[in-house]
Amino acid sequence: MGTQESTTAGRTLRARAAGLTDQPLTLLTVAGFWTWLVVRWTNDFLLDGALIDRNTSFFPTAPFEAAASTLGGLAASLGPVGFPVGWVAGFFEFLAASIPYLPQLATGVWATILLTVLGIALGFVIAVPLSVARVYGGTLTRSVALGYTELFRGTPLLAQLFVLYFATPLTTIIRELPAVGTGFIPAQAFWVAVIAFMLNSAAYQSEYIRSALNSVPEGQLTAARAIGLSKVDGIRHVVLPQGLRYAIPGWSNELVYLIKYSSLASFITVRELFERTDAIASETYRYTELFVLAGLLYLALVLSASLLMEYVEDRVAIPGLGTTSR
Amino acid sequence: MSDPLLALDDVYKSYGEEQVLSGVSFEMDAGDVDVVIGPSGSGKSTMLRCVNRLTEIDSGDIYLDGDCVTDADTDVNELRKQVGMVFQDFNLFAHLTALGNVTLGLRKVRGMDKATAQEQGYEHLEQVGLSDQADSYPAELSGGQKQRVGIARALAMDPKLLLFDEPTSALDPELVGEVVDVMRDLAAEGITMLVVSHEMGFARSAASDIIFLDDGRIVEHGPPEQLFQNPQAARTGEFLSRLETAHEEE
Amino acid sequence: MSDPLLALDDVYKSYGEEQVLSGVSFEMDAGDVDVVIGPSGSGKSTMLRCVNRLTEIDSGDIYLDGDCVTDADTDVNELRKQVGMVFQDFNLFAHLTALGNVTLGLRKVRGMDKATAQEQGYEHLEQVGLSDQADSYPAELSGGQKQRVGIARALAMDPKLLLFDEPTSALDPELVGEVVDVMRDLAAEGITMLVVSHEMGFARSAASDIIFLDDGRIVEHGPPEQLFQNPQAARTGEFLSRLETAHEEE
Amino acid sequence: FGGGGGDGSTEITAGTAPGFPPFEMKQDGELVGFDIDLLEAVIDETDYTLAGWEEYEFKSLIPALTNENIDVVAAGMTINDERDQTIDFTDPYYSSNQAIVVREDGDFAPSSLSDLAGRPIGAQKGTTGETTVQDELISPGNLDESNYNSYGNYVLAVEDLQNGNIDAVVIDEPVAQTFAAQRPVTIAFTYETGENFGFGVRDGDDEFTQALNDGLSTVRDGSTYQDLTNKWFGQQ
Amino acid sequence: MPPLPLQSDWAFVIENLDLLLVGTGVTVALTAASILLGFLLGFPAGAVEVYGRGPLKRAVETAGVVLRGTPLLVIIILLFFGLSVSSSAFVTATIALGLRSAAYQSQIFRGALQSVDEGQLEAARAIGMGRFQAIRSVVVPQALRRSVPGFQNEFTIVLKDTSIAIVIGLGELLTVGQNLYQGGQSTAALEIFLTVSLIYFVLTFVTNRSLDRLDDHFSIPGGERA
Ligand SMILES: Nc1ncnc2c1ncn2[C@@H]1O[C@H](COP(=O)(O)OP(=O)(O)OP(=O)(O)O)[C@@H](O)[C@H]1O
Ligand SMILES: Nc1ncnc2c1ncn2[C@@H]1O[C@H](COP(=O)(O)OP(=O)(O)OP(=O)(O)O)[C@@H](O)[C@H]1O
Ligand SMILES: [Mg+2]
Ligand SMILES: [Mg+2]
Repeated sequence: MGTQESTTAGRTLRARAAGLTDQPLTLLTVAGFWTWLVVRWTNDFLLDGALIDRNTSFFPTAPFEAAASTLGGLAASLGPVGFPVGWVAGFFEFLAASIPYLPQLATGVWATILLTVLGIALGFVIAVPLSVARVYGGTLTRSVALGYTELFRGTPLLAQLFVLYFATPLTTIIRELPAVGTGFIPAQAFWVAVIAFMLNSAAYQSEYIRSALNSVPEGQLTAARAIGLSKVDGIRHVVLPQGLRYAIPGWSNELVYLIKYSSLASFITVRELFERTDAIASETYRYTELFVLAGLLYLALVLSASLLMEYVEDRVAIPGLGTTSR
Repeated sequence: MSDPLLALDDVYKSYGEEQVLSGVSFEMDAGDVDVVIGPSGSGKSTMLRCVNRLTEIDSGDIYLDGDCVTDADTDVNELRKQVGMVFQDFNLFAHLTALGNVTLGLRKVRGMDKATAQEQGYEHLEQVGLSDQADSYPAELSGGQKQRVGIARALAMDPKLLLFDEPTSALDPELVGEVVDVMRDLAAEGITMLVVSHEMGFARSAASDIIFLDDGRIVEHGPPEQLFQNPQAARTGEFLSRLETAHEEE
Repeated sequence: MSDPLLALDDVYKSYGEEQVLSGVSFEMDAGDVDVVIGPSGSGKSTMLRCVNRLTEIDSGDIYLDGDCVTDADTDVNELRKQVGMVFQDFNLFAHLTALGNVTLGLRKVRGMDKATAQEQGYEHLEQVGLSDQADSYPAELSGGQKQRVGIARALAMDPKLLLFDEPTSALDPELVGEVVDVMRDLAAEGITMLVVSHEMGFARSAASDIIFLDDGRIVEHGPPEQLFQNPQAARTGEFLSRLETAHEEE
Repeated sequence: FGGGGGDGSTEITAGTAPGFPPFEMKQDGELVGFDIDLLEAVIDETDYTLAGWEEYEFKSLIPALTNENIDVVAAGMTINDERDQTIDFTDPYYSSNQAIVVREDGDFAPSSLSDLAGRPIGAQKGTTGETTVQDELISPGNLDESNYNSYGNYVLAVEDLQNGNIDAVVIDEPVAQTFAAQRPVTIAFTYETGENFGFGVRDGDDEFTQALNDGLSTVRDGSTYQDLTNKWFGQQ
Repeated sequence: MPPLPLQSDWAFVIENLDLLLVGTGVTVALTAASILLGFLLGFPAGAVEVYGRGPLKRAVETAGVVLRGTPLLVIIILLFFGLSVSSSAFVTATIALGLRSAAYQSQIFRGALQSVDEGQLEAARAIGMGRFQAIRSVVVPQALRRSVPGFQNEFTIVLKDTSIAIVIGLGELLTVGQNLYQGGQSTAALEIFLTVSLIYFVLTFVTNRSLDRLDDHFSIPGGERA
């Protein structure tokens, strides 16, 4: 399978998003997005709603409603040429309609981020040994690692979530653990989702890392062994530090995937961004506004991740190693 | 006299069907500089790699300082601490600075603390005239500088023996000189070196012995004067004459 | 006498700040074989590419068979049908067989039906001695064979003029001969060729004129005997002498 | 698709959300249940013909109806004000209350909604059960929002109850009775909401609504309604 | 511990295998239709990103970023309940999966087009081909071959993501599986999901191997494997 190729595709893909992140407008949007989130979370989680009530938006709807109706009237009076004004009016209408839901969605964004970050970080811990086993392992470890990867890449994430939640005793076990579901520690469904994302993402991450390890020249390990490092130490101190840098572009891609696929956790009752949106929509029937809004929030998350990974890549860049994004 | 520092005794090695080394035997004493020459594919690299067991031999024995190092129970990592190696295409650790390349072995193999390792690392970079490039990454160095870091890295482990596999053949002609100069200095300091190289200038002026390998066998082995002026085997003369014309043109 | 087949008149070309061609003028008649030599970066490739307008000139005129081809309203595709080009690194269409490479232009540009195109294609492969490799893909051919397909591809369009940009410099030394032989045959057949090449053997035996380009200017232009035996400009002599030593070594 | 608007076209498409036994569920790949039989019987009494059934998640039914993907909803849907703002309902065809279902062998035996405070509980997304939890427990502050799980489907909720992930499910009474019969769960108490089920129709589809109401009363007046009740609720 | 729904009920699964196979058919049809739509839109989009300029190029790029940055779940729901592009769940799912796939396929093709050596285009121009024709006869055939591995990945991604169509009630494989154990006749959840997963696994495996074959078949002799 074209893993090498998919890494390249990943790289170009992310470079695309990076192209957008070069634009000051995008940077500004992402900065605004995070300011809002952080203030919102601080108010809701830490200050217990001290600044503003938990369910009240920071932004008033009235001005937008007013703008929308004024512009709507204007568009109507302009007749057929009024359609651009009509669009702007529609945009304000959209803003006015979505603002009341922002506080609840911000809570969903928090769960989405937590889910993604934990999933990818824990997945990474599994992915590294998996990929090393694929590249340097013996027949047995290699086939175990391959079997794992094929299994998780060959079945839908949704099916994995379902099996783990409804068809295994996982929830029972996690539920019995101390502290789960108390205070700010989420209940078992969230942790089952984390486990699913961890297992699934590990399979994908290991593929990216594997092809990156393969692109470290063989001579590097030979040279490491020649100064007396054992094979394991040579891999640890020489091959991995290089391979992981090569893996960053593909890995960033996986991060973006995970942000989006975290929405599937709603199927097992995790109250992340999609679930929140869906819940509000099924009460209010404002599907279009809410899901456009959710789409924009996801997009902001994805752009943030691209920016972050670009920064990480710059930070760990070493002259002559891997692809520097610029 | 004491034991030779390195002795190969009837070493055989094949890859599948292909016999690469066929009964190679020779000895070298501490302080010797032996230069191995021979046509492409004659087994020079293989012979070198057998000495520090990057390649395992099929039969025969290799002794380092009197100890048989080809026993199954030899600790290869221990052996490799005593036998440094310099590669044709440098193989510098691409993610580490020059200093990092030199100190990695000191820290992770010799277990030195960072400060001591860096101090020693600097000394070795000094030895190859590169202390001012300590913080440069491999990609920022010229070929000659890379190879000098490669030499410093090998020296840092304080080996009994240094192996060089065509250390200058990946270099642009104008950069060969700086590396050869460093090797000449090392020879003068009495470091034992086994060098695969066709740098005839170096061989003439620094080699104790020249070993001519052809098709996995040592065809001729003797001091440079003898080999160059008065080769015993017809094959040696032929090879040398081709070497001369090729290199004169540079 | 009739018009020259190709005439460059005071051609200028720059890339940004860099002046690459500075007032190049020369003429060649039908049947001529002109060889362009000059140091790297002197503008040889650029000059060639200007002729079939792969590169656009800044000022001056280029005439093919009496028509000014650098007019804005010249159909470049029409022009390129009349001026074939052979590239340094072949640029064979990787997804087509040798025959496919030769016939693509015939079919898609000349609009021939498949059978006729293949018939003609075979003839051109024959002309470069490759009719037995018609069904091989580029990756299955040696460098020399690739370049001969490249020549056949250019010939197939039945051009008035063939441009060659260092057709042998990407080839292993032992493969140069077969390509030079084909070019010599073409010259003998009376095909007009403008060749950038430092193959002095070819230049001596086949060139009508040698053009020495340096820093975007034609420094000297004349028959090979004159240029080689009695160069007018000091710069020419110097360049030629460096060329001789470099090539003798091969 | 069905233009239930009534202008000549009489083919209509019905929508439901299986997984709500005995009202609607899938058996052997077939859609069956009280709602299914009843609506088909009602439509038989009208000039309309049923083109077929579409299956959705419960919460998707109203959007599907307003988007004209379907023309009528038969999914044990309670008539309430919120829904009435978006769609219309036929006359009630069934009365139900909310049952609070717990594990049979569990030691948790609530007897009123206030006993549920602080317990993890579940309901199906977009149902009256969810509204009850919202209005009676979460809004007054008796239940932390994080203790409420909302499911796409009752079966998943009951599954999770059996798994022990939640301690109670708020669910329509007849459905609860079916589950209690089939699974190791039991009805702890019933919360009187006096709610009525109706068929959902598009706002303004008055002609069609009227036809359905007429059909419904015909069916109720005859023996069909009783037969169906016996068939689907009889075995309790 | 409370009882787990783990009663082994393979018999139930086997009884209903025909239903699962029908769901598999829907899944396969949905995958095929979506990939096709993705190709029809994605290939030109990729070409526009490489060879286009101006507002068209920017529009295509932005649409791509938006589609790639939004979860499929959101796209499907929005198309179905928000914009109501079609009353048919199958059509909506095809459009959602197809649009998103187009956004990814455009990147695959963009990369492949860019990876074809510039000399190829130049050589084609040098024998008198127009730009469009040179791209069509020389660059595209090579780029298509090179995009096979990326395409292969995309294929499996779409195949697996068809399961998300469960939200709009499309009777694909996962929906059928879910309905089976929610029908009240059996609680064989684990058995059903394992079977469903196995079917997906077989589908992806078979798809991948067939695409490998296809790749071999179209690969250029002696040339790099696509
Ligand atoms: N890992 C290997 N597997 C199989 N064959 C090998 C391997 N390493 C070397 N050989 C073969 O052994 C023979 C000797 O190789 P070796 O590299 O020792 O030659 P050499 O004298 O160093 O040549 P050169 O001057 O080209 O470096 C060659 O024919 C080579 O193909
Ligand atoms: N597309 C381009 N953009 C910018 N500069 C260019 C371009 N093509 C050529 N040049 C510059 O123009 C000068 C002449 O290049 P040209 O390729 O014509 O030289 P040349 O004589 O063919 O050299 P060589 O022998 O190395 O092929 C060089 O300095 C080169 O860097
Ligand atoms: Mg060698
Ligand atoms: Mg050139």
